[in-house]
Amino acid sequence: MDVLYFAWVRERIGVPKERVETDAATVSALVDELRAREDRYAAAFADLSALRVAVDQELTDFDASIAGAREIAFFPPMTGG
Amino acid sequence: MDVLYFAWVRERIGVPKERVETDAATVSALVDELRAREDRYAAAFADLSALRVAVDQELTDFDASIAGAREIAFFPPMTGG
Amino acid sequence: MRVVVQEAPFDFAAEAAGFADGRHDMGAVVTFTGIVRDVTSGDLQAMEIEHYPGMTEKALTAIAEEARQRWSLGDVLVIHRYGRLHAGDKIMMVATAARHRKDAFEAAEFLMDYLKSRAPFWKKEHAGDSADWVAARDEDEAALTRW
Amino acid sequence: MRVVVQEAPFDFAAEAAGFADGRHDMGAVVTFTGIVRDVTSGDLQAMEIEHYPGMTEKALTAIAEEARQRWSLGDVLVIHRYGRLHAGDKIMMVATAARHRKDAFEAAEFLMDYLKSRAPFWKKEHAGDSADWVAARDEDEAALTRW
Repeated sequence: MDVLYFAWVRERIGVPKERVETDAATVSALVDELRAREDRYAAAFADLSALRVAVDQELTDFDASIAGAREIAFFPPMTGG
Repeated sequence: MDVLYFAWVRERIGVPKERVETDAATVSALVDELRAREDRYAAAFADLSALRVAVDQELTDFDASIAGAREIAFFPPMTGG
Repeated sequence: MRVVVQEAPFDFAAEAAGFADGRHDMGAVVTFTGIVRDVTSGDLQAMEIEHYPGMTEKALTAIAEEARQRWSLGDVLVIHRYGRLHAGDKIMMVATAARHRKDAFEAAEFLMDYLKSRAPFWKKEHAGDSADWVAARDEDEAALTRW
Repeated sequence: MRVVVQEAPFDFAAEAAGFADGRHDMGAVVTFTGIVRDVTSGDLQAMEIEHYPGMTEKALTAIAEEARQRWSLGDVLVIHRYGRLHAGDKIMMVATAARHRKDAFEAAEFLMDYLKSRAPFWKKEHAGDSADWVAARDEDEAALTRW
Protein backbone atom coordinates (compact mmCIF):
# COMPACT_ATOMS: atom_id res chain seq x y z
CA MET A 1 0.00 0.00 0.00
CA ASP A 2 0.96 3.66 -0.30
CA VAL A 3 1.82 5.48 2.91
CA LEU A 4 1.66 9.29 2.75
CA TYR A 5 3.03 11.88 5.15
CA PHE A 6 2.09 15.55 5.40
CA ALA A 7 3.40 18.70 7.08
CA TRP A 8 5.95 18.07 9.86
CA VAL A 9 5.39 14.32 9.70
CA ARG A 10 6.59 14.46 6.08
CA GLU A 11 9.55 16.63 7.06
CA ARG A 12 10.53 14.34 9.93
CA ILE A 13 10.30 11.14 7.90
CA GLY A 14 11.89 12.78 4.87
CA VAL A 15 9.58 11.57 2.10
CA PRO A 16 6.04 12.54 1.14
CA LYS A 17 5.07 9.03 0.09
CA GLU A 18 6.39 5.51 0.06
CA ARG A 19 5.33 1.99 -0.85
CA VAL A 20 5.00 -0.28 2.19
CA GLU A 21 4.45 -4.03 2.18
CA THR A 22 2.80 -5.08 5.40
CA ASP A 23 0.61 -7.73 7.00
CA ALA A 24 -0.47 -5.34 9.74
CA ALA A 25 -4.20 -5.54 10.42
CA THR A 26 -4.68 -2.10 11.93
CA VAL A 27 -3.22 1.39 11.70
CA SER A 28 -1.64 0.87 15.13
CA ALA A 29 0.09 -2.32 14.01
CA LEU A 30 1.42 -0.51 10.93
CA VAL A 31 2.70 2.31 13.13
CA ASP A 32 4.53 -0.23 15.32
CA GLU A 33 6.20 -1.73 12.24
CA LEU A 34 7.24 1.70 10.99
CA ARG A 35 8.57 2.78 14.41
CA ALA A 36 10.79 -0.31 14.48
CA ARG A 37 12.36 0.59 11.12
CA GLU A 38 14.44 3.65 11.84
CA ASP A 39 14.81 6.51 14.30
CA ARG A 40 13.15 9.01 11.99
CA TYR A 41 9.94 6.93 12.12
CA ALA A 42 10.20 6.47 15.88
CA ALA A 43 10.56 10.26 16.18
CA ALA A 44 7.65 11.02 13.88
CA PHE A 45 5.34 8.55 15.63
CA ALA A 46 6.53 9.27 19.18
CA ASP A 47 3.24 10.90 20.26
CA LEU A 48 0.17 9.53 18.50
CA SER A 49 -2.08 12.09 20.19
CA ALA A 50 -0.34 14.71 18.01
CA LEU A 51 -1.19 12.76 14.84
CA ARG A 52 -4.21 12.08 12.69
CA VAL A 53 -4.68 9.26 10.21
CA ALA A 54 -6.72 8.76 7.05
CA VAL A 55 -7.34 5.38 5.44
CA ASP A 56 -8.20 5.64 1.76
CA GLN A 57 -8.73 9.40 2.21
CA GLU A 58 -11.21 9.07 5.06
CA LEU A 59 -10.30 10.32 8.54
CA THR A 60 -10.31 7.47 11.02
CA ASP A 61 -8.55 6.40 14.23
CA PHE A 62 -5.54 4.29 15.03
CA ASP A 63 -7.64 1.21 15.85
CA ALA A 64 -9.04 1.12 12.33
CA SER A 65 -8.54 -1.89 10.11
CA ILE A 66 -6.29 -1.43 7.08
CA ALA A 67 -7.24 -4.69 5.40
CA GLY A 68 -7.50 -4.03 1.68
CA ALA A 69 -6.56 -0.36 2.08
CA ARG A 70 -4.73 1.26 -0.83
CA GLU A 71 -3.57 4.46 0.89
CA ILE A 72 -2.77 5.38 4.50
CA ALA A 73 -1.88 8.97 5.38
CA PHE A 74 -0.37 10.37 8.58
CA PHE A 75 -0.43 14.06 9.44
CA PRO A 76 -0.80 16.57 12.28
CA PRO A 77 -4.17 18.07 13.25
CA MET A 78 -5.48 20.05 10.30
CA THR A 79 -5.43 23.83 10.12
CA GLY A 80 -7.60 24.83 7.20
CA GLY A 81 -9.64 27.97 6.70
CA MET B 1 -43.93 69.97 17.71
CA ASP B 2 -43.78 67.90 14.52
CA VAL B 3 -45.66 64.61 14.54
CA LEU B 4 -44.59 62.08 11.90
CA TYR B 5 -46.34 58.95 10.69
CA PHE B 6 -44.83 56.05 8.73
CA ALA B 7 -46.05 53.00 6.79
CA TRP B 8 -49.70 52.07 7.43
CA VAL B 9 -49.99 54.64 10.21
CA ARG B 10 -49.20 57.33 7.64
CA GLU B 11 -51.70 55.83 5.19
CA ARG B 12 -54.44 55.61 7.80
CA ILE B 13 -53.98 59.16 9.06
CA GLY B 14 -53.46 60.49 5.55
CA VAL B 15 -50.43 62.73 6.07
CA PRO B 16 -46.74 61.95 6.65
CA LYS B 17 -46.21 64.87 9.02
CA GLU B 18 -48.12 67.60 10.78
CA ARG B 19 -47.57 70.39 13.25
CA VAL B 20 -49.31 69.76 16.58
CA GLU B 21 -49.69 72.22 19.45
CA THR B 22 -50.12 70.35 22.70
CA ASP B 23 -49.66 70.55 26.44
CA ALA B 24 -49.53 66.76 26.76
CA ALA B 25 -46.76 65.63 29.10
CA THR B 26 -46.33 62.10 27.75
CA VAL B 27 -46.65 60.19 24.48
CA SER B 28 -49.80 58.52 25.86
CA ALA B 29 -51.42 61.85 26.62
CA LEU B 30 -50.62 63.06 23.10
CA VAL B 31 -52.14 59.87 21.66
CA ASP B 32 -55.32 60.51 23.67
CA GLU B 33 -55.57 64.03 22.26
CA LEU B 34 -55.05 62.79 18.71
CA ARG B 35 -57.60 59.98 19.11
CA ALA B 36 -60.20 62.53 20.19
CA ARG B 37 -59.69 64.60 17.03
CA GLU B 38 -61.10 62.45 14.24
CA ASP B 39 -61.97 58.87 13.39
CA ARG B 40 -58.84 58.37 11.27
CA TYR B 41 -56.69 59.02 14.36
CA ALA B 42 -58.86 56.79 16.52
CA ALA B 43 -58.45 54.04 13.89
CA ALA B 44 -54.67 54.46 13.59
CA PHE B 45 -54.18 54.45 17.37
CA ALA B 46 -56.76 51.75 18.13
CA ASP B 47 -54.16 49.18 19.21
CA LEU B 48 -51.03 50.66 20.74
CA SER B 49 -49.37 47.23 20.96
CA ALA B 50 -49.17 47.35 17.15
CA LEU B 51 -47.34 50.68 17.24
CA ARG B 52 -43.92 51.98 18.08
CA VAL B 53 -42.93 55.52 18.96
CA ALA B 54 -39.77 57.60 18.65
CA VAL B 55 -39.22 60.90 20.46
CA ASP B 56 -36.60 63.08 18.77
CA GLN B 57 -35.55 60.09 16.67
CA GLU B 58 -34.93 57.78 19.63
CA LEU B 59 -37.12 54.72 20.14
CA THR B 60 -38.99 54.94 23.41
CA ASP B 61 -42.29 53.83 24.97
CA PHE B 62 -45.70 55.40 25.37
CA ASP B 63 -45.05 56.48 28.96
CA ALA B 64 -42.13 58.65 27.86
CA SER B 65 -42.15 62.36 28.54
CA ILE B 66 -42.44 64.66 25.54
CA ALA B 67 -41.54 67.84 27.38
CA GLY B 68 -39.35 69.91 25.09
CA ALA B 69 -39.51 67.34 22.27
CA ARG B 70 -39.27 68.65 18.73
CA GLU B 71 -40.36 65.53 16.84
CA ILE B 72 -42.61 62.58 17.73
CA ALA B 73 -42.97 59.70 15.24
CA PHE B 74 -45.49 56.85 15.22
CA PHE B 75 -45.04 53.71 13.13
CA PRO B 76 -45.56 49.94 13.08
CA PRO B 77 -42.83 47.52 14.20
CA MET B 78 -39.84 47.91 11.92
CA THR B 79 -38.97 45.45 9.17
CA GLY B 80 -35.46 46.29 7.99
CA GLY B 81 -32.83 44.02 6.56
CA MET C 1 -16.78 52.25 9.97
CA ARG C 2 -19.18 53.30 7.23
CA VAL C 3 -22.97 53.56 7.34
CA VAL C 4 -24.79 54.36 4.11
CA VAL C 5 -28.53 54.86 3.53
CA GLN C 6 -29.37 55.44 -0.10
CA GLU C 7 -32.04 54.97 -2.74
CA ALA C 8 -29.58 54.01 -5.50
CA PRO C 9 -28.39 50.43 -6.02
CA PHE C 10 -24.99 49.58 -4.53
CA ASP C 11 -22.32 47.47 -6.15
CA PHE C 12 -22.09 44.44 -3.87
CA ALA C 13 -18.99 43.05 -5.61
CA ALA C 14 -17.09 46.32 -5.36
CA GLU C 15 -18.19 46.97 -1.78
CA ALA C 16 -17.33 43.45 -0.60
CA ALA C 17 -13.96 43.52 -2.36
CA GLY C 18 -13.15 47.03 -1.20
CA PHE C 19 -13.96 46.00 2.34
CA ALA C 20 -11.86 42.82 2.26
CA ASP C 21 -8.89 44.12 0.27
CA GLY C 22 -5.58 45.21 1.68
CA ARG C 23 -6.08 43.89 5.20
CA HIS C 24 -2.95 42.39 6.72
CA ASP C 25 -4.16 42.43 10.30
CA MET C 26 -7.66 40.98 10.02
CA GLY C 27 -7.98 37.30 9.14
CA ALA C 28 -11.76 37.09 8.83
CA VAL C 29 -14.30 39.00 6.76
CA VAL C 30 -18.01 38.18 6.87
CA THR C 31 -20.63 39.74 4.61
CA PHE C 32 -24.39 39.45 4.68
CA THR C 33 -26.54 40.54 1.76
CA GLY C 34 -30.32 40.81 1.83
CA ILE C 35 -32.06 40.24 -1.49
CA VAL C 36 -35.68 41.00 -2.44
CA ARG C 37 -37.32 37.61 -2.47
CA ASP C 38 -40.39 36.89 -4.53
CA VAL C 39 -42.40 35.08 -1.87
CA THR C 40 -45.53 35.45 -4.04
CA SER C 41 -44.04 32.98 -6.54
CA GLY C 42 -43.39 35.19 -9.49
CA ASP C 43 -46.11 37.71 -8.80
CA LEU C 44 -44.10 40.37 -6.99
CA GLN C 45 -44.16 43.66 -8.89
CA ALA C 46 -42.21 45.71 -6.39
CA MET C 47 -40.96 45.94 -2.84
CA GLU C 48 -41.33 49.47 -1.54
CA ILE C 49 -39.07 50.38 1.34
CA GLU C 50 -40.01 53.39 3.45
CA HIS C 51 -37.67 54.79 6.05
CA TYR C 52 -37.35 57.64 8.54
CA PRO C 53 -34.68 59.99 7.20
CA GLY C 54 -32.44 61.21 9.97
CA MET C 55 -33.39 58.55 12.47
CA THR C 56 -32.35 55.74 10.12
CA GLU C 57 -28.74 56.92 9.91
CA LYS C 58 -28.63 57.49 13.68
CA ALA C 59 -30.09 54.07 14.47
CA LEU C 60 -27.74 52.22 12.08
CA THR C 61 -24.72 54.12 13.39
CA ALA C 62 -25.69 53.32 16.99
CA ILE C 63 -26.06 49.61 16.12
CA ALA C 64 -22.67 49.58 14.36
CA GLU C 65 -21.01 51.36 17.29
CA GLU C 66 -22.52 48.85 19.68
CA ALA C 67 -21.10 45.99 17.60
CA ARG C 68 -17.65 47.60 17.74
CA GLN C 69 -17.87 47.81 21.50
CA ARG C 70 -18.98 44.22 21.96
CA TRP C 71 -16.56 42.51 19.59
CA SER C 72 -12.98 43.03 18.56
CA LEU C 73 -13.51 44.35 15.04
CA GLY C 74 -11.22 45.94 12.51
CA ASP C 75 -14.05 47.49 10.53
CA VAL C 76 -17.81 47.55 9.99
CA LEU C 77 -19.85 48.45 6.91
CA VAL C 78 -23.63 48.87 6.69
CA ILE C 79 -25.46 49.80 3.48
CA HIS C 80 -29.26 49.92 3.32
CA ARG C 81 -31.46 51.04 0.44
CA TYR C 82 -34.93 52.52 0.43
CA GLY C 83 -37.42 53.20 -2.37
CA ARG C 84 -38.87 50.89 -4.97
CA LEU C 85 -37.02 47.57 -5.45
CA HIS C 86 -37.71 44.45 -7.46
CA ALA C 87 -37.22 40.71 -6.99
CA GLY C 88 -33.52 39.88 -7.03
CA ASP C 89 -32.43 43.42 -6.09
CA LYS C 90 -30.04 43.71 -3.19
CA ILE C 91 -31.72 45.58 -0.32
CA MET C 92 -28.81 45.89 2.04
CA MET C 93 -25.49 44.48 3.15
CA VAL C 94 -23.35 44.40 6.24
CA ALA C 95 -19.68 43.46 6.43
CA THR C 96 -17.43 42.86 9.40
CA ALA C 97 -13.67 42.33 9.63
CA ALA C 98 -12.01 40.77 12.66
CA ARG C 99 -8.89 38.89 13.63
CA HIS C 100 -10.89 35.75 14.30
CA ARG C 101 -13.94 34.33 12.58
CA LYS C 102 -16.06 34.09 15.73
CA ASP C 103 -16.03 37.86 16.23
CA ALA C 104 -16.73 38.54 12.55
CA PHE C 105 -19.67 36.09 12.44
CA GLU C 106 -21.22 37.13 15.74
CA ALA C 107 -20.96 40.84 15.01
CA ALA C 108 -22.56 40.37 11.56
CA GLU C 109 -25.45 38.40 13.08
CA PHE C 110 -25.88 41.00 15.81
CA LEU C 111 -25.98 43.80 13.21
CA MET C 112 -28.60 41.92 11.22
CA ASP C 113 -30.76 41.06 14.22
CA TYR C 114 -30.78 44.66 15.39
CA LEU C 115 -31.28 46.32 12.07
CA LYS C 116 -34.18 43.95 11.30
CA SER C 117 -36.15 45.14 14.32
CA ARG C 118 -34.62 48.40 15.47
CA ALA C 119 -33.80 50.40 12.35
CA PRO C 120 -36.77 52.41 11.04
CA PHE C 121 -37.52 50.66 7.74
CA TRP C 122 -40.88 49.34 6.59
CA LYS C 123 -41.54 47.14 3.58
CA LYS C 124 -44.59 47.02 1.37
CA GLU C 125 -45.05 44.24 -1.16
CA HIS C 126 -46.88 45.03 -4.37
CA ALA C 127 -48.11 41.78 -5.89
CA GLY C 128 -50.98 41.26 -8.31
CA ASP C 129 -53.68 43.78 -7.42
CA SER C 130 -52.74 44.19 -3.79
CA ALA C 131 -50.14 46.02 -1.77
CA ASP C 132 -49.43 44.81 1.76
CA TRP C 133 -47.14 45.99 4.49
CA VAL C 134 -44.81 43.21 5.57
CA ALA C 135 -45.56 42.30 9.18
CA ALA C 136 -42.73 42.07 11.69
CA ARG C 137 -41.98 38.45 12.57
CA ASP C 138 -42.08 37.34 16.21
CA GLU C 139 -38.90 35.37 15.64
CA ASP C 140 -37.06 38.53 14.57
CA GLU C 141 -38.00 40.19 17.86
CA ALA C 142 -37.07 36.99 19.72
CA ALA C 143 -33.66 36.93 18.02
CA LEU C 144 -32.67 40.05 19.99
CA THR C 145 -32.78 38.19 23.29
CA ARG C 146 -29.67 36.31 22.19
CA TRP C 147 -27.49 39.40 22.66
CA MET D 1 -22.99 23.60 -5.07
CA ARG D 2 -19.40 24.26 -6.07
CA VAL D 3 -16.19 23.16 -4.34
CA VAL D 4 -12.89 24.45 -5.69
CA VAL D 5 -9.34 23.65 -4.52
CA GLN D 6 -6.72 25.61 -6.41
CA GLU D 7 -3.29 27.16 -6.16
CA ALA D 8 -4.20 30.28 -8.15
CA PRO D 9 -5.75 33.34 -6.51
CA PHE D 10 -9.52 33.66 -6.81
CA ASP D 11 -11.47 36.83 -7.51
CA PHE D 12 -13.45 37.36 -4.32
CA ALA D 13 -15.52 40.22 -5.76
CA ALA D 14 -16.52 38.25 -8.85
CA GLU D 15 -17.19 35.08 -6.87
CA ALA D 16 -19.28 36.85 -4.24
CA ALA D 17 -21.25 38.78 -6.85
CA GLY D 18 -21.73 35.74 -9.09
CA PHE D 19 -23.01 33.81 -6.11
CA ALA D 20 -25.45 36.52 -4.97
CA ASP D 21 -26.68 37.65 -8.38
CA GLY D 22 -29.90 36.66 -10.03
CA ARG D 23 -31.51 35.01 -7.01
CA HIS D 24 -35.23 35.66 -6.73
CA ASP D 25 -35.95 32.88 -4.28
CA MET D 26 -33.19 33.30 -1.69
CA GLY D 27 -33.32 36.36 0.55
CA ALA D 28 -30.03 35.89 2.40
CA VAL D 29 -26.44 35.45 1.23
CA VAL D 30 -23.56 35.11 3.69
CA THR D 31 -19.90 35.04 2.70
CA PHE D 32 -16.83 34.34 4.79
CA THR D 33 -13.34 35.15 3.55
CA GLY D 34 -10.14 34.06 5.24
CA ILE D 35 -7.16 36.35 4.75
CA VAL D 36 -3.49 35.68 5.50
CA ARG D 37 -2.83 37.65 8.65
CA ASP D 38 0.61 38.86 9.56
CA VAL D 39 0.62 37.79 13.20
CA THR D 40 4.38 38.33 13.32
CA SER D 41 3.81 42.10 12.99
CA GLY D 42 5.25 42.80 9.59
CA ASP D 43 7.73 39.97 9.54
CA LEU D 44 5.71 37.35 7.66
CA GLN D 45 7.42 36.40 4.41
CA ALA D 46 5.02 33.72 3.34
CA MET D 47 2.26 31.40 4.44
CA GLU D 48 2.72 28.00 2.85
CA ILE D 49 -0.40 25.87 2.63
CA GLU D 50 0.03 22.15 2.10
CA HIS D 51 -2.92 19.90 1.37
CA TYR D 52 -3.78 16.31 0.54
CA PRO D 53 -4.82 16.22 -3.13
CA GLY D 54 -7.78 13.96 -3.60
CA MET D 55 -8.82 13.84 0.03
CA THR D 56 -9.16 17.63 0.22
CA GLU D 57 -11.84 17.78 -2.48
CA LYS D 58 -13.66 14.81 -0.94
CA ALA D 59 -13.59 16.27 2.56
CA LEU D 60 -14.79 19.70 1.44
CA THR D 61 -17.56 18.19 -0.67
CA ALA D 62 -18.70 16.03 2.26
CA ILE D 63 -18.79 19.07 4.55
CA ALA D 64 -20.77 21.08 1.99
CA GLU D 65 -23.22 18.19 1.48
CA GLU D 66 -23.68 17.90 5.22
CA ALA D 67 -24.51 21.62 5.41
CA ARG D 68 -27.12 21.20 2.68
CA GLN D 69 -28.73 18.39 4.62
CA ARG D 70 -28.83 20.28 7.90
CA TRP D 71 -30.06 23.64 6.64
CA SER D 72 -32.45 24.81 3.98
CA LEU D 73 -29.97 26.23 1.48
CA GLY D 74 -30.31 27.39 -2.08
CA ASP D 75 -26.62 27.09 -2.80
CA VAL D 76 -23.18 26.58 -1.27
CA LEU D 77 -19.74 27.66 -2.53
CA VAL D 78 -16.36 26.67 -1.08
CA ILE D 79 -13.03 27.86 -2.52
CA HIS D 80 -9.73 27.02 -0.82
CA ARG D 81 -6.21 27.76 -2.02
CA TYR D 82 -2.95 25.99 -1.36
CA GLY D 83 0.67 26.88 -2.08
CA ARG D 84 2.65 29.95 -1.13
CA LEU D 85 0.60 32.96 0.00
CA HIS D 86 1.46 36.34 1.46
CA ALA D 87 0.00 38.69 4.06
CA GLY D 88 -3.28 40.12 2.81
CA ASP D 89 -3.88 37.29 0.30
CA LYS D 90 -7.27 35.61 0.45
CA ILE D 91 -6.84 31.98 1.48
CA MET D 92 -10.39 30.78 1.07
CA MET D 93 -14.04 31.71 1.02
CA VAL D 94 -17.36 30.09 1.65
CA ALA D 95 -20.75 31.43 0.60
CA THR D 96 -24.24 30.27 1.49
CA ALA D 97 -27.64 31.31 0.11
CA ALA D 98 -30.88 30.66 1.98
CA ARG D 99 -34.41 31.97 2.26
CA HIS D 100 -33.76 33.21 5.79
CA ARG D 101 -30.66 34.69 7.37
CA LYS D 102 -30.51 32.20 10.22
CA ASP D 103 -29.90 29.27 7.85
CA ALA D 104 -27.35 31.21 5.79
CA PHE D 105 -25.38 32.29 8.88
CA GLU D 106 -25.44 28.95 10.66
CA ALA D 107 -24.48 26.99 7.56
CA ALA D 108 -21.54 29.33 6.87
CA GLU D 109 -20.30 28.98 10.45
CA PHE D 110 -20.70 25.21 10.29
CA LEU D 111 -18.71 25.07 7.04
CA MET D 112 -15.93 27.16 8.57
CA ASP D 113 -15.80 25.17 11.81
CA TYR D 114 -15.56 21.90 9.91
CA LEU D 115 -13.12 22.95 7.27
CA LYS D 116 -10.83 24.44 9.94
CA SER D 117 -10.39 21.09 11.68
CA ARG D 118 -11.53 18.40 9.24
CA ALA D 119 -10.23 19.39 5.82
CA PRO D 120 -6.62 18.27 5.18
CA PHE D 121 -4.77 21.59 5.05
CA TRP D 122 -1.68 22.54 7.00
CA LYS D 123 -0.14 25.99 7.29
CA LYS D 124 3.49 26.91 7.69
CA GLU D 125 4.51 30.46 8.51
CA HIS D 126 7.81 31.75 7.18
CA ALA D 127 8.88 34.73 9.25
CA GLY D 128 12.36 36.12 9.74
CA ASP D 129 14.75 33.17 9.74
CA SER D 130 12.28 30.58 10.92
CA ALA D 131 9.49 28.51 9.46
CA ASP D 132 6.89 27.07 11.81
CA TRP D 133 3.88 24.87 11.31
CA VAL D 134 0.77 26.55 12.65
CA ALA D 135 -0.58 24.51 15.55
CA ALA D 136 -4.26 23.54 15.63
CA ARG D 137 -6.11 25.58 18.24
CA ASP D 138 -8.07 23.80 20.97
CA GLU D 139 -10.92 26.26 20.49
CA ASP D 140 -11.23 25.24 16.83
CA GLU D 141 -11.70 21.64 17.86
CA ALA D 142 -14.10 22.71 20.60
CA ALA D 143 -16.16 24.69 18.08
CA LEU D 144 -17.25 21.42 16.46
CA THR D 145 -19.19 20.36 19.55
CA ARG D 146 -21.70 23.11 18.75
CA TRP D 147 -23.09 21.17 15.79
